[in-house]
Amino acid sequence: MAEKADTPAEAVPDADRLLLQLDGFEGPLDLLLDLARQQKLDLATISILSLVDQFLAVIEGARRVRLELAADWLVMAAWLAWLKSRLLLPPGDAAAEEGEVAAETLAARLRDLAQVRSLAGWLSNRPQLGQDVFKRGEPEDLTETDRSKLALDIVSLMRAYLVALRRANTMRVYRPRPVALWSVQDALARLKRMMRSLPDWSTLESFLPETISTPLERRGAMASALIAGLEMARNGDLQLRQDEHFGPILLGQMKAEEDQ
Amino acid sequence: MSDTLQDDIRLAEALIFASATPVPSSALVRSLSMEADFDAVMTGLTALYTGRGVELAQVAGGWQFRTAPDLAPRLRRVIEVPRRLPRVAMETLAIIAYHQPVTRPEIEEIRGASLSQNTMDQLLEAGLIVPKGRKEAPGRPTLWATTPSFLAQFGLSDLRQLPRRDDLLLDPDALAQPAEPVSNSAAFLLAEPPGEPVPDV
Amino acid sequence: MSDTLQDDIRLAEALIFASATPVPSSALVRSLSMEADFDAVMTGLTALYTGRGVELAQVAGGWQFRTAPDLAPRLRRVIEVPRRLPRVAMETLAIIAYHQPVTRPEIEEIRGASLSQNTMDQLLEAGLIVPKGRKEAPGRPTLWATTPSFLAQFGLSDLRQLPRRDDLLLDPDALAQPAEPVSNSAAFLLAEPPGEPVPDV
Repeated sequence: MAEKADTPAEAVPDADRLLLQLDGFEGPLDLLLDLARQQKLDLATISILSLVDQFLAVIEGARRVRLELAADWLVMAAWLAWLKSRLLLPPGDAAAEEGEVAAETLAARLRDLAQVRSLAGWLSNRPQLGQDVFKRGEPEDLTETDRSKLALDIVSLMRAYLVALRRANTMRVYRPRPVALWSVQDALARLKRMMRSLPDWSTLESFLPETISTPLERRGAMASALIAGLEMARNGDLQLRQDEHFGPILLGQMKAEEDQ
Repeated sequence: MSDTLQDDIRLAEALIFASATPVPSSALVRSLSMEADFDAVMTGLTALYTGRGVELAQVAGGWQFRTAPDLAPRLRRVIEVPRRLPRVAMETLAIIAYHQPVTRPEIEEIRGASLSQNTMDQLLEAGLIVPKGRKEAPGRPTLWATTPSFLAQFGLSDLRQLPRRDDLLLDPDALAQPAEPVSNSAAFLLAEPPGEPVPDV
Repeated sequence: MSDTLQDDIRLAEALIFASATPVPSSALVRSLSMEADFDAVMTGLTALYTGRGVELAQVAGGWQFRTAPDLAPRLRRVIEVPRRLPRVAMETLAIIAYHQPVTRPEIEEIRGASLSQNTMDQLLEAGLIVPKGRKEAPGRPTLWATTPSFLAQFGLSDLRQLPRRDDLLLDPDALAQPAEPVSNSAAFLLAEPPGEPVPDV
């Protein structure tokens, strides 16, 4: 540690140049690194202590020219002054240990920054694409889009179905279902046509059409058939007979002998 | 070949390669060395690329490198971007799937909206539906049914794999909380479309 | 050279030539013939372009043709080039390259100076860096990392091609004689950045 203390600070540049220099640095760490680099010309090794002296000398010189020096420079100067006081203590002291640790931290930070510098330089020296080397200016697009296939999935199909059904439901207006009852006109035509082919005294039911299915239709058809029968009986086209109350109504052909 | 000629060929090669547009002969001449024999340079460069995967071509604007035409089929990358069916077509297809064989008026009745011939044509062209006889009714309308291709496209082995209509037609409120496994219910249909098709059941 | 090899070389040549970005080996393998010996194909292709105005380079995990570096001065007379990145941007890029993913405060800490938004913008615009999530720390600062474009721009095949941090600055003498504790010495700061790019591994 002895050789550190007596390492003389390098000649401090004159104040004006110094200020310009200070503006050229990216903060105190940058200046420290630069000072360390400059030392290489004169010394085989550089100690943190001599680095501190140089930094403080630069800052002191700068302050003589411009009092309102940026805060970060002054903070670094104050910290380095503290570090120097610790490094000058005899080894073994607790405060001296503290100084050693702080010096190590500073050295590590300078090392990191130096690494970054070196890498930036290394990168800058490589041939850069778009600067030194160039890629093909007119690349060819070899891709072709095929839109012939369909994207189909069950979920979309189901959703479409539900949408369709819901739409139909909301649009459907209530309309009473038309009841297709067998009319009296239908019954008249059918009775006239069938009278010839059926045996005498057939029941009214036997004249009803086969297509009738529901009880309502059946009752309606019966009523139509009865009215048609009564109408024809009135015209003398046939005879009606009911042997008992609520018994079957029978239809007979009009016969001459029974006319009396 | 002299070193200078070699050098000028290299420069011409790099210039044409890096240019975003065909390089006019005049621009090349300006860039080459003073004593360069332009024709010799271009002849030399053309020779270097003859029969290769990349060729030097002289087009309207000047000189240009192009991939060899005979390689085109092997270089081409086809990207499939499947189309979606329009909504009307999807609804129609769904109705035919569930009600087949079904006539066009019946489809319109179920959808509660009229159907354009164009929609039917889309489904026919895609091979998803096919006419299947005629209905014995006034006008004898054509009956429509789905095709085997329909099954294949939806990843179904047969029509019974479609979700049952009864499962679909539940009260939507009841669907919100499916008591049944999803595969048997249509609850998932009410959610937003999932990113991926539902796996085959 | 066999016809098949010749044919595969042509195909690889055309594929790489046509592409705007480096072509990964895997993409080439897919396109070559089944029996192709990939290494033989690429060796053959590299040999074809050695010493030419355009060279085959392995960058950013793929293959790309680029103009020969020695032609740079003559090409720059014709081709317009963007301005080089300023020193601050290069240093910031170097920090991100070594420490990625890294936050802006960490970058400032290493440089011992604050970082202007302009510098970050320059790197972002050039596509050299990209945000990569956030650090789980107070304020959740954005983490930054380099991009494949970074590799392509500096002709690196991957990040491992960056010089090892120790190799960059340790003075060989200091390494050989660690007499003094490193903490007290700044000898390691004195090594000049290497002027020559590190040869490809």
